[in-house]
Amino acid sequence: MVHSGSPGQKQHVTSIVRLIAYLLAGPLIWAVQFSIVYAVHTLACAISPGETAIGGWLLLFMVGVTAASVAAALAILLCGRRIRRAVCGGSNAAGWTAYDIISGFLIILSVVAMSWSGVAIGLLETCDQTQM
Amino acid sequence: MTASSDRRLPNPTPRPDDERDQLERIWSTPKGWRILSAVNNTAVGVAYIGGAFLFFLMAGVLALVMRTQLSVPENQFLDQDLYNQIFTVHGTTMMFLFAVPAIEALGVLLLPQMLAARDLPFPRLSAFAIWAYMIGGLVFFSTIFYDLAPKGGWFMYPPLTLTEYSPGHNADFWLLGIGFIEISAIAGAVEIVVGTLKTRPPGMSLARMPIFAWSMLIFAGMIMFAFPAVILATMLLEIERSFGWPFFTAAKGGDPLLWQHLFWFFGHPEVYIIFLPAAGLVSMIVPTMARHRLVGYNLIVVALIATGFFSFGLWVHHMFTTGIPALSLGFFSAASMAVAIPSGIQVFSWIATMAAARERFRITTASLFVLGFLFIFTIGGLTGVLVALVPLDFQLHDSYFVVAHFHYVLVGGMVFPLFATFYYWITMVSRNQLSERVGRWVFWLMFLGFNIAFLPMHWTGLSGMPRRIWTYPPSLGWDGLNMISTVGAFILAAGVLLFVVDLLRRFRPGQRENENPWGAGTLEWLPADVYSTRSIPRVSSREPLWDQPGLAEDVEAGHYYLPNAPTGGRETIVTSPVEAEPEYIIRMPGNGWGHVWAAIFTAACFLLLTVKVVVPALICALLAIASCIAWAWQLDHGPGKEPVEIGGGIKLPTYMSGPSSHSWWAMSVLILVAASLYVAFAFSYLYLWLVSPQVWAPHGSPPLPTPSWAIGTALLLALGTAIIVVANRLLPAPGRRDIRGVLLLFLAAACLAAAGLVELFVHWNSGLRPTANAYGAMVYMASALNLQVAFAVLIMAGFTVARAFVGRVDRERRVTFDNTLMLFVYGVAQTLLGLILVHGFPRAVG
Amino acid sequence: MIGVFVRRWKLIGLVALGTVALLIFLAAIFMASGVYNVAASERHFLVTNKLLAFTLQRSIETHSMFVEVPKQNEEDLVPLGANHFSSACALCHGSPTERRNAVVLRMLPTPPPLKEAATKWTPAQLFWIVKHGLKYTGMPAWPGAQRDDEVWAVVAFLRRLPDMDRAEYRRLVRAEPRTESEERSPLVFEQKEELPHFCSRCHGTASTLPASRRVPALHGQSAGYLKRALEEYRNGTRSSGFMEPVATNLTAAQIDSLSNEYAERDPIHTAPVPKDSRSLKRGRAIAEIGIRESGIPPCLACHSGRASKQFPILRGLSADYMMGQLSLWRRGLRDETAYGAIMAVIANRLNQQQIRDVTAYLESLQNKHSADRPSAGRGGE
Amino acid sequence: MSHSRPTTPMVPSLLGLALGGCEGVQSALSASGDEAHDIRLLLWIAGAVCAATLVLVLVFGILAFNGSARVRAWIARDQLIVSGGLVLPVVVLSGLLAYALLVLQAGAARSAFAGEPSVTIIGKRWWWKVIYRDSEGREVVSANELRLPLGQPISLRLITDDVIHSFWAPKLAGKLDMIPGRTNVLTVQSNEVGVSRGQCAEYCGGAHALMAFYVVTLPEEEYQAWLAREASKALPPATEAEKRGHAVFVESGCGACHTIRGTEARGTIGPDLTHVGSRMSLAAATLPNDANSFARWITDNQHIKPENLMPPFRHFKAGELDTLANYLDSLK
Repeated sequence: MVHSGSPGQKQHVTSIVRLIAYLLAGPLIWAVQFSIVYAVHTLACAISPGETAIGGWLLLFMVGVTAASVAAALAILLCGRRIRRAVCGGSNAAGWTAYDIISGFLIILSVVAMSWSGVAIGLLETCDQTQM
Repeated sequence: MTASSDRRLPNPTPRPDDERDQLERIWSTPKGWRILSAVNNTAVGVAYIGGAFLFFLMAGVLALVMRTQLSVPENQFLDQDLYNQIFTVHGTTMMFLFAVPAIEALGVLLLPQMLAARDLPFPRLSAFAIWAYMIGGLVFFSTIFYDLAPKGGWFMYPPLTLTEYSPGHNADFWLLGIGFIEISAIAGAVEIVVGTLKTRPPGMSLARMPIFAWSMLIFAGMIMFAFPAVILATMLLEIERSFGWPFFTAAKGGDPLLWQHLFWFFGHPEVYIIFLPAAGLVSMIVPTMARHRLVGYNLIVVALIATGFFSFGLWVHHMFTTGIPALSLGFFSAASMAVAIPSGIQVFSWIATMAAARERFRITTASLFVLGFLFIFTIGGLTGVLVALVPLDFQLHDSYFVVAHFHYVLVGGMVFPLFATFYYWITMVSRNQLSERVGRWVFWLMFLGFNIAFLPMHWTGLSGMPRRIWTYPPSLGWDGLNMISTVGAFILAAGVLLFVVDLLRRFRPGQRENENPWGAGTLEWLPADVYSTRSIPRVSSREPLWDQPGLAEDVEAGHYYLPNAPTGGRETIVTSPVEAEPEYIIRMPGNGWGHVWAAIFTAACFLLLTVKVVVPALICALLAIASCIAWAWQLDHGPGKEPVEIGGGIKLPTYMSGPSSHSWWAMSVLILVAASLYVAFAFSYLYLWLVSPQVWAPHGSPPLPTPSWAIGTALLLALGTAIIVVANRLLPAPGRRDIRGVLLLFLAAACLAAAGLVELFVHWNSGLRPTANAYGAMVYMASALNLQVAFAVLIMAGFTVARAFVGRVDRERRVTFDNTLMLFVYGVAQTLLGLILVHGFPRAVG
Repeated sequence: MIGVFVRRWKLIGLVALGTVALLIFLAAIFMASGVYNVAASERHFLVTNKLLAFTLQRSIETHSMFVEVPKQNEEDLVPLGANHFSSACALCHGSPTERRNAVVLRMLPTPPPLKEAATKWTPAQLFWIVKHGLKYTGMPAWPGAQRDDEVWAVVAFLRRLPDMDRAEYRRLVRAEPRTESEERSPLVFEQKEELPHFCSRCHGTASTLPASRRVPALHGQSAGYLKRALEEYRNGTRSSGFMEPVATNLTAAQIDSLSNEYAERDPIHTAPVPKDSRSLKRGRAIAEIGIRESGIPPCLACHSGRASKQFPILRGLSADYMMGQLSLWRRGLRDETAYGAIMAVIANRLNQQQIRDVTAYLESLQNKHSADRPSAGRGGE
Repeated sequence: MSHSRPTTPMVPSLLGLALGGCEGVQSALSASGDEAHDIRLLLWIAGAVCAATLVLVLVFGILAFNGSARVRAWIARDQLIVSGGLVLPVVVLSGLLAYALLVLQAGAARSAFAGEPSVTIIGKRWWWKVIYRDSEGREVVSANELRLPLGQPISLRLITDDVIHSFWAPKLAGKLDMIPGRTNVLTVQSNEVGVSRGQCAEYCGGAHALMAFYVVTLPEEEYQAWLAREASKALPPATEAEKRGHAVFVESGCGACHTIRGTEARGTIGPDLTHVGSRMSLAAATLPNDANSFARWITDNQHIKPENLMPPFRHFKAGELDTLANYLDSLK
């Protein structure tokens, strides 16, 4: 993209995009995990409903994705400020900023949400078509 | 002003006398019937909220009519057909014509004031959306009076709404009504995203934004991703109704559940789209009434963002009883649980803030409505948890329990905060406040009436009464409960009526006399006039009026930024999105007629299409496009003026292109909307394949055209991209006229359109027909969506050519060129994705 | 000049008002006095004549602007129009074989001969006149409410009239009287074997087809149905500008004997018309098994002749006639009677394609007497 | 709007009495089926938890407003928000979610135990076609009523002929939709002899409100006896009057849409009438089942249930309608 205007403007755009990415890290991981698990499960069950062998692999896959996502989210939570400095640049090395708090709590909420979908995976048959 | 001098104000010296007059002249609202041409947020915002409230009243009357019918079993007050129309119109009006527009209206009205901006960055766009919504909404609502109203429910499930089961135009009117709200919602989203990110006052970093601004930002973000799904769904439904492309017909490989997926992917976030801003309003009122900053500001932001996100993961919880695999239900049940937590955070934040009150939490009518909201919404949220438990939902779904639940959520979560807003912010637009004495009556009538009406419905539903039934037999245990609900509904209505009477008595358009009657801390309570605040302050906290003494006087005296109108027109300061440092002066269009005509002709076009009067509809479409062009012609002022001084030694340019400019941001938002529409389409395509792979090429349909066609189309797109790179280089230096560059731009646009047409041609030649099966319909739909973008690019390119002819496009004055270019690049990307989907996917799986 | 008006506007206004008041007063006196002569023997003044003619002309032109001329087979409509013309219009307007009655000639205005009507008026205008009649002229409006299809038959005839010679007209209206009695009173028939000549002019005889494909052949039709139909025409619950005038004066006994007469006849054997066999197959499915998904029951369940005698037998009826009747149902013109109400619901569920298919199929079946047809729907493709 | 139109009658209180204190006959709270039982327990527990939460919020709200300065200061902290708004919900909701999913899984296990569906229910606008498969694999067509043997899990195959419907018998189980192009299976088990009522729960246009049905639970032997009778052909008309009624039925073309097994009436558009006289109701639990209702339905069905597919038959001569109605009523 070509632009005139002040030289710093591209940084402004990237700075907000980076900030948003940092703030939304948790929910974004949740979204990816949710989409993968739901899509793969739906696809597998549509292709071969009632296949127990697939069921086993499917279960393993979904548990793996969920666990990996939770781990990734927790990793960001633990080294959040360092990551923010890397991603967003920025000063404020000392102390938690509002952005750190927001990002951190969003990760916690996302971890809860992902764990709950893990609970569902653990408690329910994979491709059971019938209701109750 | 002694205090101010030592705080190093940007413009410490007294301002010239005539500045205020100049501002007043520039921002003046036209008189008489010319007020229709007004674009200032204070003028059109009032019309917007007034229109939305009118729809609330009308849909409320329909609710009373329904409650009257249901008061006793076997009632003959309404007949079946009319009842079905009424509940459809009630739901549709409340959701689409009242709730979303009311929120947007508050955004238009309050946001600029809270951000101390002179106006939102695209005033005419707001005005256009408002007029289109008013015309379309009124026509839609009036169908109830001549038996043309839709009767498929506000959710319009096919196949009930396909021509076979809903002949006539009734269902089309629903599509018309929602079409307008789609337009105005997208326009609003553009406006609000750019407004909150780019027109904040200097110093108001994201972390200092008022909670309402946060909630509106998230609201707009959600619209960007939720509305495209329903836009696509309505397109598909109307195309199937009109031309018989079988997207939803199971016999031809379509699936009625596709509609439910698309509709609820929009419909569930929609609830939060309505609720979040209302919660944002509450987060503004509670601290004021407590005279204490919001406890847990950051957590509230967390709650807003989390709700906005998780709400996209619950759409299937409207489909728990459709028989999809249990594990899927489990996922969505889990996500539904997750969305409950943020609400808990907000509730406890408000409670904590109340507890933190200096002295004691003040009880005004506004705070009564907030407390009422807290009570009702908490119940609604908790019953929401019950509904989210899958087995429970098997019993509760589509019963009166759900009716009770979502009225608790929506009336509690949105209507009560709205009334609090009326009482709290009325002085923004009226010289008088509403009566606090009458207000108590209004509140208690509404609060008691509401609970009397809807609390029993939980039991009605558990006793087995389904929704959407116009009559019921006696002695099933529902009679008494229904009668109580009806009585409650009338009490609630009495409260609303009392409010309307008080409003009519006390409302006097104009500015308030007491600038800050509640002693609030945010910028909307600065002294203001039609031009908003006299000067734009630099803020250093979340509640500047509490933390920066003398702010109001200094702002009013013009000691802060931009106390005058240096460009001689409407303008405001654009700041950087994160830290809010001044970047440039945006020059905004004033009053005009182009957008009004565009709205009228758009409305006329949709209406005529609804009743299948095609030729006049096309003429209106052309006139609408012409009006848009006339309106857009006046924009893009060009650099023209030298940078201007806004105070504090800051000199800002008055023109900007590229990633800092508001138009670049608006275009980006629009492209995101288009992209999520196309993602929704890709989902639909894959979904239908999953449901009926047997109709997919090459087995169930004519074989795909040879790959060389797809490669050729891709090459055409590449050619267009190459051309546009050259075009960019050929733009003339400022002040010179050279149209070679823009002509190449047009050529590139033509390549894009040609790529779309080639696709159509080869599929037609392969013998595939859109009416044959769902696969054919999807293939042609891909082209339809691509051509739609190509058509927009062509028009924009033509517009750019026209401007280049008169020397209004060059290397600096290039916003028009850039916008076209951006949409072109997006169009190329979308068309390529379409090629992969249509040519690649069937080969990969076949 | 203009200045005068401006200065004196009050005076001018008063004078104008006074003049109007005076004229109204004089007119009132004139009417009250009874001086005006309404005698038909007195011709109009020339100027009155011209004004009336002009008004009439303009009224017809304006009102017929919104008439849409349907596309249809006019050839088939002409005989139908001719027969109605000969019984209902010719008395006043004359025909190629009859001159206008002397009594009629003393009417004011005198009904014009219609030989050249089609050159003077467009089809839309003719339609409007025939349908709505003309005030103060003695020209009646169409008797069968909203039966535009019938009006168009008369229009088709009128359009043919300019080139029509006596022989052709005679052929069209089958004006070959067989017996004296029929000449005298067309509806009285004395010999049991013969059907009344008047009915057969349109509905055909034992050896000839009906005058038009829009007219049902009645031979072998169920007596109960024929009786009901005539009664419905007579009491106005079934609307037709052709049949209502005919049925008005029938006695119950006449209706009975007419119905029985027709019912006992052998159906006319029509030469098979070449048809689209796929269409026939679809039509057969509808007629014999219906379309369950659309809630369309099989036609022959009721219309084979084995069910109630009140239901018409549809085998061998002309497809055009059946399509015409179905379109009347779909337009809501035949649901007044209890029987009509049954069919109205079903007719509305059929689409155009299905109507074409099923009527074509039903026509292709040869109607024999129901008694010797044990099962529905066998036979003739 | 309420001028002299005939009122839409529902099942009258007489039948209600026969049902034994009809309140609750369609209530999820008076469960008689396995699934409904499980759900009701879940409802009570989850409801109690929610009620407790509401009380908690109210207490905090009142304290925030009216408490002493110390209490208010204690409330006005970020910690409260985190513990009340985050920790508490996570704990409570985790428990509820797990419990609900276990209930769901238990239901799935039950349905696996039930085996192949033996009853097919087809949703129509606006009635239910019910097809039983007896032990010999024969199909027995009936309508607007579901009969179940006591205490046995029965799988119902749910499909639709037109738009989306939803099968809901609250005393038995939760609802499950009938969706074009799909087959859903619902397993129910009724543990109480008696009659309950169900209704279409998904809005299906027009007369959606008048699309109900009865569920009759019978002891196993009675059920088998009933099924055998239902599978048999219709009783031939016994009396002279019934014979005349049958003749009127045939003459009026009723067989184009309705089947009476054992006669030449083989229509499939409307409900099977072979044993219509033995059902609990007419017109999908809209009218009581007696001769008078038959007569009213035949002549006036468009007022009783607007937009239904049946044409009005009002042409009968004196006496004809009564004989027809009595004949239909005799089809036990």
